[in-house]
Amino acid sequence: MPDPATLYGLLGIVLAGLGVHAAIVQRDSIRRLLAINVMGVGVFLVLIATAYFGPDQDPDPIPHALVLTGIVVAVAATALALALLRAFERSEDE
Amino acid sequence: MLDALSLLLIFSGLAFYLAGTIGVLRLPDTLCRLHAVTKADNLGLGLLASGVLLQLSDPLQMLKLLLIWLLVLAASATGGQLIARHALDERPDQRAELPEDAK
Amino acid sequence: MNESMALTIALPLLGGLFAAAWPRRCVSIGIASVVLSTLAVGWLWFSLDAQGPSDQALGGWTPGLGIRLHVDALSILMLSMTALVVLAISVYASHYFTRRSQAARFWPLWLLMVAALNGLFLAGDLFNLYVTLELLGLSAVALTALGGNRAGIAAALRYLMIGLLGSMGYLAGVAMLYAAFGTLDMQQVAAQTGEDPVSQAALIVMTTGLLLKSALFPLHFWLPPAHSNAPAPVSAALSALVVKAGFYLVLRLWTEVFPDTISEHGATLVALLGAGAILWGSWQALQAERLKLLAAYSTVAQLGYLFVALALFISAPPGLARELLFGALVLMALTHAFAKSSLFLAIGVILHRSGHDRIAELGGTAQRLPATTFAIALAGVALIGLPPSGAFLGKWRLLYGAISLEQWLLVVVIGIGSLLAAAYVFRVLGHAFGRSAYSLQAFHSIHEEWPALLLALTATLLLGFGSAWIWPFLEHMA
Amino acid sequence: MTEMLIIAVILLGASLALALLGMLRQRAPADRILIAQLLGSNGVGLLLLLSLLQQQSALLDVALVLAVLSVVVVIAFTRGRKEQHNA
Amino acid sequence: MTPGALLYLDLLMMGLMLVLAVGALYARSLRHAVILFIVFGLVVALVWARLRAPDIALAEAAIGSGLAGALLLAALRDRRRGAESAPRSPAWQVVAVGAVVAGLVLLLAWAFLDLQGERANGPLADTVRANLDVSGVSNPVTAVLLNFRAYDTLLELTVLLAALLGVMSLGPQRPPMDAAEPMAAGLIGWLIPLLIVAGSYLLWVGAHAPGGAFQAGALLAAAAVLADLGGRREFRLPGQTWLRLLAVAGCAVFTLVGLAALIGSGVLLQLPPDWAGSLILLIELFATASIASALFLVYLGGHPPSWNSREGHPDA
Repeated sequence: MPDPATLYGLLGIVLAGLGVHAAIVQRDSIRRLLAINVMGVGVFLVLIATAYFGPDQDPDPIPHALVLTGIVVAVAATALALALLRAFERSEDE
Repeated sequence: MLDALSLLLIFSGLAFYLAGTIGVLRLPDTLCRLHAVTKADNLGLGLLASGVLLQLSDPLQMLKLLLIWLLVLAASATGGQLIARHALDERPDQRAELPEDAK
Repeated sequence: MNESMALTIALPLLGGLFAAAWPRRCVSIGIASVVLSTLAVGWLWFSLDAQGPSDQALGGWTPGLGIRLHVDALSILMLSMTALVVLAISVYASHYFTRRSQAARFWPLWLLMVAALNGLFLAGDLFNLYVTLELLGLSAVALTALGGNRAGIAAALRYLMIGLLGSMGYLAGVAMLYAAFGTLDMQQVAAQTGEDPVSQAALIVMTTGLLLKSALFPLHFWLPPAHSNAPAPVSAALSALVVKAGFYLVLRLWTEVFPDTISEHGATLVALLGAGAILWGSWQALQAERLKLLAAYSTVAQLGYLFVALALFISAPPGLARELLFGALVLMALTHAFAKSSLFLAIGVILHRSGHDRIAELGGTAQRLPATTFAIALAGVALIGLPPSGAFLGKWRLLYGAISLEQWLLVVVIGIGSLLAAAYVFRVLGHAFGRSAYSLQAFHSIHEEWPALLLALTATLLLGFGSAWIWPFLEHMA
Repeated sequence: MTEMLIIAVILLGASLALALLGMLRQRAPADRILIAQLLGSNGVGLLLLLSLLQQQSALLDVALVLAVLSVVVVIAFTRGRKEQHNA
Repeated sequence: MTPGALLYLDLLMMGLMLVLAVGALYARSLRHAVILFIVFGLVVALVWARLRAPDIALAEAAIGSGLAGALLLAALRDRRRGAESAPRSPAWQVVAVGAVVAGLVLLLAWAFLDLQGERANGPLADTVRANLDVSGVSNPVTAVLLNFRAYDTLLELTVLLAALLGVMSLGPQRPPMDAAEPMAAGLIGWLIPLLIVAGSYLLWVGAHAPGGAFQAGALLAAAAVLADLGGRREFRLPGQTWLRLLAVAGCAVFTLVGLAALIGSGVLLQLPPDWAGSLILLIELFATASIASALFLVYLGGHPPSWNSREGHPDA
């Protein structure tokens, strides 16, 4: 029976790949941003999967802390990107 | 005995959840689906939560569980209304099928 | 020792916070914290000289559990380079952003960026590097967009997306390494990497991400618009320092974390890409119609030299050639930082005084702005790699290494690149010394012109003559 | 008990997945918004069962936050559309 | 018992994540893509809970799905109808990029599978547990975030601040919305206090159970965002200048505590074990306020209208 950590880790890698692909292929900025965020979730999933040792063992807290940091950084970057996009679209009107 | 009762509650909750899902899959238009989801899921969650409640010992956690249920109940009632209105804004043709006072 | 290491990061950080909280005083807060953090770097240099390379475990926790800062010859050289370039740009910027609202936007972000650079050069922990990379990237992007013009905002947006993609790639590698080795400390990871699949996969994704961030051809496409549309002081820092951060990380990873993983093929690939960067960047610089774009493409080419040197260094067998190549690499990186920041600041002066930076219409600049034109000429000497600049010695050693490794293709490319560089520099100077239709008065402004001139002098004279003393320092510390 | 809980969790997960996939076939935006509502109620149920199964009372907090946030998302959705109509 | 049977739940969740991710990335309509992304975030939160990571489940629901969703929806609202959308790349590019990325995915997957046999069984997890009683808190994730790897967390707060400074330098914020219709306003009216209570609870509980400054800050920010969605931006909030100062204060207090430790012990951020608990509480209090105000200001998307608006490029 496959280990859930392995399965989720592989899924994380696939999600990261999907994100990279869409980030390159899509031209719209919001779509690219979604892609980068999905890629981030993929990487986080790899980390959390490695921290998981089964249903009745405590997980490794360090990857959890790293992912928490990563989530905040990702939302900060998303906010900055959206503000840039808004400034860009506003400059179109002028 | 307690376990059995709690399982009974949990599984009857599940039945409502499943009924809601079938409703989502089979019902023809947005408003009906909305109805199915909110009603069935609220009952489902209520039963399931009481099943889980029987397994808890900490009163604080029980309170939390109650709060969660009330929250979902109230939220889905109002939220459902918001979505319904939204659906009507999207597709005014459905408005004609409503009874007069709901317009 | 410990104090100075922490202070080089904490002082600009605290300065940035104060500048953000107290916009009315942001210029004096900014200058004060830049000066103080330069002093901290100086202090760190002296204690390093006395004690040799050393570590600090932050919070007092053993590395692995906690985060380690690490300082050695390479990092202190990078820190000093950053401190001096930042000092010069800061003096320039204090007179560039004249409106209070502009200054209030510039200084906090600028100081946070300096803190990120210092943190990056001192980091000894793979995940901490990710956070500093993001801090550096986000503050650099925000600074790029400060000009408020449409092209600058578009360039900043693209710069941000590319940067995020790059750092996510890097983080994916870090995740793999943690999964395999259970630690994030660079030394502890380095002790376990080898030719196993995880090390190889991590090396590939981390390097690709960082190459994207450091704009190695053909991943450079985002750099020219960003560097040529930012305000002058920001352009100077982006070209001189921020792209170097990516290069520095590749250097650290290849030489220290993955010494047994990196293969001949990988090094060859990077050398070829570097060669492509030299040719393409120089050619585009020659074609450019605006000075800022020229400077930006010149950065693409100069990064090519750095990566060629790095690739040769990796594939060289231990011995004289290898040591020479490492020295070449460091010296070229330092010289480029000073020369390119000088060039961008000088272009900023021209833009400010004549309202445009079209190369074909530079006539009369030499009469009107003699000091600035002199700075451009000196920076040009360093970019071409003529004596007595630091780059001359760097390139000479690079050529020596390439010849002794029998990499004839690279020898030819380096030659062509230098000729192209000479062509684009003399094209600019030719126009600048040309006559103007109307009479002009010479203009001098200490604050505006001197930072560029001092940086250019550092690149050509100080690093040229001082390099004799950098080699033993590098060896002594290694 | 544990076996039955596992079966319950799987059934609830299946119900959630089926409903989500069913919603995805629908074109109307309101149906997509309904997904958030659905995740609120089904996700909360799933978290409650998981908290028993994994003996993690913290999952109750997660359930609470998920319940609140799914309402916030519904409000953000519906408010967003109104604005566009007025514009 | 058969924990292995949970595998079916895992497969369901994984399939769901894949479908939602593909939908969010490639849906025809941008609006659908954004909605699917938000739903994806909610499902991811469930997966974190399944993988015994409740701290992250909380953060994902609040930040990754909730606030990021609010940001994205606001960005969609800014776009005029039909202003979408740059064309997608030509088919050959889609395939070529797909092939390269598939290669990378296979490489990583191969490496990941290769290490599963000899996966390091969390050697650091034991070290964390061994040092937990001198860290000042008993929730291991909080201990890592605010003591063992506090430097990362300090820089992370700074990243958020840098993004905020960038956002504020880019132009004026969005105009406030019209007041919400009575029903929505009623809902918002009782959700806000609930969010505030839940946020405070998570901050308080974070020392010994999942929760902490980030989750608490995100919930408080969500309360402010809700007020804004209801058309009441200034709803009993301190003024925006104060909010900005609060956003700075989190980093500042953190840095100052770190520097005080440097003066006391010669090591940056070395918290004395006796004091660690209270110092962490102090840092967390300010960090919560800081995160909440930074996230809210970032959501508003610019500087307040009272500020001097755009000024020209000094180069020009």
